[in-house]
Amino acid sequence: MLQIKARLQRGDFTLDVDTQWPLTGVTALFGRSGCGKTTLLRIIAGLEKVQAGEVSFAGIDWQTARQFLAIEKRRLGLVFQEASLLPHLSVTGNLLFGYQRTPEKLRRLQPDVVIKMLGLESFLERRVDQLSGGQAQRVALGRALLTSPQLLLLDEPLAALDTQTKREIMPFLSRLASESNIPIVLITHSPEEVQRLADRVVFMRDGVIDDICNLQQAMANPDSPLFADEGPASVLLGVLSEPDVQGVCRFGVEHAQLYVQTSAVSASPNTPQITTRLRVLARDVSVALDDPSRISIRNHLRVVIQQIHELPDNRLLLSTTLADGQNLLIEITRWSAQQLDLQIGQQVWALIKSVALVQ
Amino acid sequence: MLQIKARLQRGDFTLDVDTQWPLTGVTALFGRSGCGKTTLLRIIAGLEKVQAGEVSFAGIDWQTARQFLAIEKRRLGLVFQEASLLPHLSVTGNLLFGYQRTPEKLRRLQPDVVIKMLGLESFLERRVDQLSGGQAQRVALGRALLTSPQLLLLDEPLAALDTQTKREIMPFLSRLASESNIPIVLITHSPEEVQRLADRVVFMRDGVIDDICNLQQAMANPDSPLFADEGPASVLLGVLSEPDVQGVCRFGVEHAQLYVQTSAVSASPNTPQITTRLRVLARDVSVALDDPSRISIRNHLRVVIQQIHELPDNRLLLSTTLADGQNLLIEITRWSAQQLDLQIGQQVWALIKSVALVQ
Amino acid sequence: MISLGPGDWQAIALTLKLCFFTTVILLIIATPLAWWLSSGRSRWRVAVQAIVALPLVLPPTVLGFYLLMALGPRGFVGSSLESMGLNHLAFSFEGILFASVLYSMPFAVQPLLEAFNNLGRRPIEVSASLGAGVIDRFFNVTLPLCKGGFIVAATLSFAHTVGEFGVILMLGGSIPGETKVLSVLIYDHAEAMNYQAAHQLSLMLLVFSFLVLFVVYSINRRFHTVKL
Amino acid sequence: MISLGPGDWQAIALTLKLCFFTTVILLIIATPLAWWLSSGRSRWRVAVQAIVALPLVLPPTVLGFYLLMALGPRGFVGSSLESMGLNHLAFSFEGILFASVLYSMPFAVQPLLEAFNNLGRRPIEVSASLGAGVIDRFFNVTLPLCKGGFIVAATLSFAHTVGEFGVILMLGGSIPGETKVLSVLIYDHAEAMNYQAAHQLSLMLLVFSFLVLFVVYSINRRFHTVKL
Amino acid sequence: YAQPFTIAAASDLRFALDDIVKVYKQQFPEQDVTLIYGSSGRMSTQISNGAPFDIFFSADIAFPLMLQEQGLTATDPAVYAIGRLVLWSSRMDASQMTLNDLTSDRIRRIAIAQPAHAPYGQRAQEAMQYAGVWDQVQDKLVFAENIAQAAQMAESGAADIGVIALSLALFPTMQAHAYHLIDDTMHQPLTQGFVVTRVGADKKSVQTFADFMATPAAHDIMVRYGFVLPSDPLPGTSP
Ligand SMILES: Nc1ncnc2c1ncn2[C@@H]1O[C@H](COP(=O)(O)OP(=O)(O)OP(=O)(O)O)[C@@H](O)[C@H]1O
Ligand SMILES: Nc1ncnc2c1ncn2[C@@H]1O[C@H](COP(=O)(O)OP(=O)(O)OP(=O)(O)O)[C@@H](O)[C@H]1O
Ligand SMILES: [Mg+2]
Ligand SMILES: [Mg+2]
Repeated sequence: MLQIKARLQRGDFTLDVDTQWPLTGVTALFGRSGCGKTTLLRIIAGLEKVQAGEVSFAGIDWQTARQFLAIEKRRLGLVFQEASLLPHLSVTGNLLFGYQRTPEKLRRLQPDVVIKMLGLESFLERRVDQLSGGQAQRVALGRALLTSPQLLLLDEPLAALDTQTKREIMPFLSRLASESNIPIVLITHSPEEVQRLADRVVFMRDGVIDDICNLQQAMANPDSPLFADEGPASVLLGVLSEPDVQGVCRFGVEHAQLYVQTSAVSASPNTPQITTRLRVLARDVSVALDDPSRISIRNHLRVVIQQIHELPDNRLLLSTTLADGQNLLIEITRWSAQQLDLQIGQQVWALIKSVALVQ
Repeated sequence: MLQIKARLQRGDFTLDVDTQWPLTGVTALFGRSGCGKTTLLRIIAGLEKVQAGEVSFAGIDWQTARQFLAIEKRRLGLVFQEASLLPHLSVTGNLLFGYQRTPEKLRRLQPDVVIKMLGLESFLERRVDQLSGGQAQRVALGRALLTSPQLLLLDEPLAALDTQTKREIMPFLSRLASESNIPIVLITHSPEEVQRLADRVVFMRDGVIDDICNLQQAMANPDSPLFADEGPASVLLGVLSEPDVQGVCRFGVEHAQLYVQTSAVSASPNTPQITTRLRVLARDVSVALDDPSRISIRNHLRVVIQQIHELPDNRLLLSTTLADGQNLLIEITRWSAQQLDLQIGQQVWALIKSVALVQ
Repeated sequence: MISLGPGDWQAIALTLKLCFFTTVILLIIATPLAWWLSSGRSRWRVAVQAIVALPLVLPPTVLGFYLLMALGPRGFVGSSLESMGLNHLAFSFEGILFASVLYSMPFAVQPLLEAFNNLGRRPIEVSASLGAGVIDRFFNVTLPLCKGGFIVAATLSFAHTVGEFGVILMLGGSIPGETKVLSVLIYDHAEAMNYQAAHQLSLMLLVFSFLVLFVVYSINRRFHTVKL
Repeated sequence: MISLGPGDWQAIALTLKLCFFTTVILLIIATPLAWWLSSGRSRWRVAVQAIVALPLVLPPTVLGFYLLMALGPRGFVGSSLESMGLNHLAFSFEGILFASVLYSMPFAVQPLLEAFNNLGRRPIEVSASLGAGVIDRFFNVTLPLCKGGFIVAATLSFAHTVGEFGVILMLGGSIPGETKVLSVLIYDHAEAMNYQAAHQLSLMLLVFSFLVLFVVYSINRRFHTVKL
Repeated sequence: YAQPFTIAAASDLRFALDDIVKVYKQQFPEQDVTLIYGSSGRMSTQISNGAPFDIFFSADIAFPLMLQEQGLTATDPAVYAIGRLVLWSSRMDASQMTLNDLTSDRIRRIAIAQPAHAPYGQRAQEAMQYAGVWDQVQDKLVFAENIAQAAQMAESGAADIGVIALSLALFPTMQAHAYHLIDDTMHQPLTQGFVVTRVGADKKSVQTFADFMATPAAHDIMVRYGFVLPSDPLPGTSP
C-alpha cells in the first residue's frame, strides 16, 4: 500500500489528497494540465515541502509529522517531466549514476539490458546537450530504471517519443510492473498508454482525487476522460486459445466467442489458458437486428441492450450485456437507432469489426 | 516557397537536406526520435550554424553563402521542444515580449484572444517556475503566436497537453494556417495531430528527407509511419450539405453519398458548398457482398477492389475506388477475405461505421 | 561625537566619486570583455583572461610605482598624452581612476564571465526569435538574467576600490581634493597615531559600506530569478 | 640573468605556502558559508553577506593595525590565546594566514554564493532520487556543476593573496621565513630603490601567476559544462 | 651569547645600516642578525603590540621616547645620527636650485613625505615655511607615504623635484643626479634615535651591537651615507 495524505497550498492552487493505492502493477495518474499530478508525484518522492503530510510505502513511514526519510533512502526511480539530465556527466555517467549507488545485491536491472531496450547504444559517450529531446527522455528513463527502484514514479516519460519507440518501451514497463514486481506510478496524458499499461487509474481534478478505479471500471464509464481520445471502449476478460495457422485465436467469453487476429510474435508470449484482456472500442461495434452473412465482419455476438446513454453530437451509447454478463459498449448514431427502432431490453446482434489485445 | 539547402555534421549524425515546401497551411515534420527534426527547424530559424547552408522564405534570402538575415528580422514564431520561458519575466512578460516588439500594424493576433484560447487567464501574473509542464508549454505557444509571425515553427507544441486541451488548440492552429495565412511547420509524434492539422507531411529519417507529400498521398500509402497509431486511413474530399435537424449532413462524393454526423456547433462554421475533408480509418470499413439492411451501419458505398496489400498479422488492406474514382482503404482479416472470396476487380459494398470530419 | 572636518568631507566625496566612476567604468569595460571571453572564438581568450588578473598579484605600491613610470611624463602613456597636448596622468584623479579600474578589473571580469558562461544559449535564441535585436537582448535578457554576476562584480569592485590605497598613494600623491581618498586619509591618521580620527572614519566607512552592500544584496535577493 | 638569493627563495616558498593555505582554507570556510547564504532561511543572511565584504573596504594597513590590536598580546584574541598557553598571532605565519583568509573572504564567498544560487534545485533532486546522500551530492553534483564558481573564487583569492602586503606588513612585520612574503620583499626592494631586484621578482611573479591562471582557466574551459 | 637578533630600522638607514651590519659581522661572524626596514611609525606600533624586534633604529627620536613611556624599552633612547634634507630632481639640475625656486612655473609637482606622520615630511614643511614658499607651493605638493616613496616619485620624473633625505640622494640609483643640500638651520634637526626594546633586553648580542654603533667604524659609514653625527648625545629639541 502506498498511503498519501497531504494538503498543500500554492497561491490559489490547493492540493488536498488522502488516499491509498495498492502496490501492484501500474497506477496511472490522469488529469488535465495543471491539476496537480506532478505536485502529487513530488510529494510521494519527498521533494515538495508539505507540513503535516504523511506518506507511507509498504508499511514503512516515509514522512510523518515527526520524521522524514531522506529521499536518497527511499529507493525511488524518478523520471521528471523535463529530462533533467545531469549536465556535467555523459550519457553513460547519467545512466550509471544511480546504478553505482545501488548495492550490488539489490540490482535487478543491468545496464546492457536497459541500454538495448531503450535504444541508447549509439550515443552512450555523448554529452547530454548533444541529444535530441526524445533521446534525453529515454536516458532519463533508463537512469531511473537502473537504480532498480522499489517504486517507479514516471512523469510523462514517453511524451517526447515517436509511436514506434513508445510501442517498444511500453511492454517493457508493463513487464517490469508485473514480473519484476516494481510498482509504477505513471503520469500520462495519453489514453492509449493508460489502456495499455495501467492496472488502475487515479483521476485528478483541480488538486483533488476525483476517483480511483481499476482499468475496467474506468473504461465502463462512458464519460470517462479516458475516452476523450478514441471514445468509449470496453475491456472483455477471457481466455485466449492457441492461434491457428492464420494467427486467429478464439477468445473464450463464456457462451460467446470472438475471433482475434494476432501476430505470431505477439501471440506466443501469451501462454494460453491465461485470462487476457481484449479492448473493444464502442465505435468499432455496430448493431444488426439479425445475424448478417456475406460480410467481412466476423464477430457477431448476441447482446441485450441494457441502457441507452446520450452522447454529444447526436450519438448514442448502448450499454449491453453479453450472455456471460460482461459489459459491451456500442456507439451508434441517433439516426441509426431510430431506423432500427432500438429499445432497452431488446436482443440484437453486436458486430465487432476489430478487437485489440491489450498487452 | 520555403527553400532549405543544408548539410550539417554532428559527430556521426549528418543532416543533409535540399528541399522546398509550399508556404500554405501546415507542413508536418514527421520522423523517429533523433532523426533531425529539431535540427532542421533550427536551421530554418537560423539558430544552427551551417556552412554553405541556404534558406529562403517567400523569395527572400534568409541565409546564403554570403549573407545571413538576423533571426530577429525573420519574424518567426518559434516554439522550442522545451518550454524555454524567460525565467526573469512573469507569464505576461513572456507573452508580451514578442508582441511589444512587433510593429503595431503587423499585429494580427491580440493578447486577449490568445490568452483566452490557450486558457492562460488564471496564471498571468505568476513567475514561470510556478507553472505546470503543460501550462508552460501553452505560454510558450502563446508567446510565439503573439509575434504575429510570418512563419510558425512548432517543435512538439502539444506534447505535454491533455487530450481535451489539445482538441481546443488544434482548430485554432488550423484556422491560423488557413484563414490568417500563416504557414506552420509542425514537428509532432502524434499521427492524430498530423491528420487533423497537416496539409503536407515531410517524412524524415536519419537526417534526410525521405518523402514529401500532401496528406492524402501520405495516407494512401499503407506503410506510412503515420499509420503506426491508428492504422491506414483515407481522406475523402467532397462537399458537405447543410445539417438536418439531427445534425446529419450529406457528404457529396460524386455518385455516392455519405451521411456525416456533426454536432450543431462544429457544423455551423463549415460553410456548405466548400470542399471539406473526411477521414475514414481503414479499420472502420467493412466489406459486404450485398447491401445489408437492418444494420446500424448507415453508409454503404459501392466500391471496386483495385489492389490487395498484405499487412502484418494476417491482415489485408483493400485499396478500392469509389464511383468518382476517389480512393478508399479497407482493412479486413485474411480470414474474412477468404470467407468472402474477394478478388481484384470485384464490386463490393463498403460499410463505413464512422467517419470523422477533419477540422 | 562624530566630528568631521572639511578635509574629511572632501576625502569622502572624492572616495564616492572614485568608487562610482570605477564601478561604472569597470562594468562598461568588463561587460564586453567578459562577453568576448565567454563567446569569442579567439585562441587568445584564456591568455587574456589570465592577464586581466595579473595586476592583482603585484604589491599595490609596486604596481603604483610602475604605473607612475608609465603614466608619468617620462612614461609611454604619459609622454604620448603630453605630446597630444594633454596632461600626463600621474598625481591626478584620472590617474587613480585608471589605476583603480585596472586593479579591480578581475573582480568585475571574472564574475561576469562566469555569469555569461552559465547563461546558456537558449534565452538568447528565444528572445531573438521574438524579435529582439542584439542591444535589446543584452538589456532585456542577458542583463537581468546575469544580474547576480553584475551584482557580484559591482560590489567586489566597489568594496575593493573603497579600501585600496597602496596604488593610489603612490600614483596619486594624496593631493587633497584630487587624489586623497578616504582610505589614504585613514591611513595617514593611523600612521600619525591619530587613532581617534582613524577609528571614527573607519567606523563610518564600515557602516556606510555595510549599508550600501546590505541594500544591494537585499534588493538582489528580493528579485532573484528562481531556477528549476 | 635571474639571480635569486636565499632570501628570495625563502619569500617565494613562504608566498606559495601562504597562498596555498589561504585558498584552501577559504574554500573550506566559504563553501558552507556560501551554501548557508544561498539556501538558509535565517533573516541574518543578507547582513552576513554584507559583513563578509567589509574587511575589504578598510585600507589594508589600517585593517592590519586593527588585527594587530586584536591578535597581538594586548588584544582580545591574542591575550585569550596566551592565557591558554598558546602564542598570540601577531608576527606569525598563522596570523598573516588568518588575515589573508579574512581579507580575501568576499572573493571566495561571493562567486560561490552566486554559483549556488544559479544551481537550481533540480540537479540536487535528481541525484537524491538516484540514491546520492548529502556528502555524495555535494562532491559529485554541486561541486562539478559549480566548478566555475569555485575557479573564480580560488583564482581571485589566490591572486589577491599573492599581491596583498599592507595587512601582512603591519600584522606580520616582515620577518624573514615567517611573514616576509614575496610581495613584502618586492615592496622592500622597491623602497630600497633596488629596482633590478624588484623588476626581476615582479616579472617572475607575473609569469608564474600567469602560468597558474592560464593552466587553471584552460582546464576549466576544456571541461566546461555546456548549457542549453 | 650568539643569540640571533632582529633590528628594526627606518627606511632611510638602508645601505648605511646594511654596511654597518656587514662590518659588525666581520667582527662577530657567529652572530645572526636580521635587518628589517620600514616606517618608524609602523614599527613602533608593532613594538607596542609585541613585535619581536630587539633593537629599533627610528628616523625620529620621538618614537623611541614614546616606547620608553610605555615601558617597552630596555635602554634610554640614544641619538645615533642626524638626517639632512636635500632638493633632488631627475629632470633638472637641483644643485643650482634653492627652496625659493620651487615657486617657479617650471616646477609643477613637488614630492615630499606626508608631514602628518613622516619626520622628513615634517622637516621639509618647516624648511619651506622658513623659506616662505610653503603657501605658494601648496598646489604643487604631492605626498608620499614615506621619504623613500617621495624619492621614487621624484626619480620617476612624475614629480619634477623632491625634498628627500640626503641618505637617499646618495643611493646608487640616485647618485647620477645632483642635489641641493638644504640648510639645516631652516628646520628642526632630524634627530634619529635608537633604543633596545624589552624583547632584546637580555640578549648580550644586542648590547654588543648597540655598543658597536658608537665605534668609529660605524660612525664612518654613517657619515659616508650622508648622516651627521650627533654633536650632542641627547638634544632635547625634538618635538
Ligand atoms: N506558486 C504558485 N502559485 C499558484 N499556483 C501554483 C504555484 N505553483 C504551482 N501552481 C499550480 O499548481 C498546479 C499544479 O501543478 P502541477 O505541476 O502539479 O500540474 P500537472 O498536473 O503536473 O500539470 P501538467 O500536466 O501540465 O504537467 C498548477 O495549476 C500550477 O499552476
Ligand atoms: N554533437 C553531436 N554528436 C553526435 N550526434 C549529435 C550531436 N548533436 C546532436 N546529435 C544527434 O543529432 C540528431 C538530431 O537531433 P534532433 O534534436 O534534431 O532530433 P529530433 O528529430 O528532434 O528528435 P526528437 O524527436 O527526439 O526530439 C540526434 O540523433 C542527435 O543524437
Ligand atoms: Mg506535470
Ligand atoms: Mg526534437
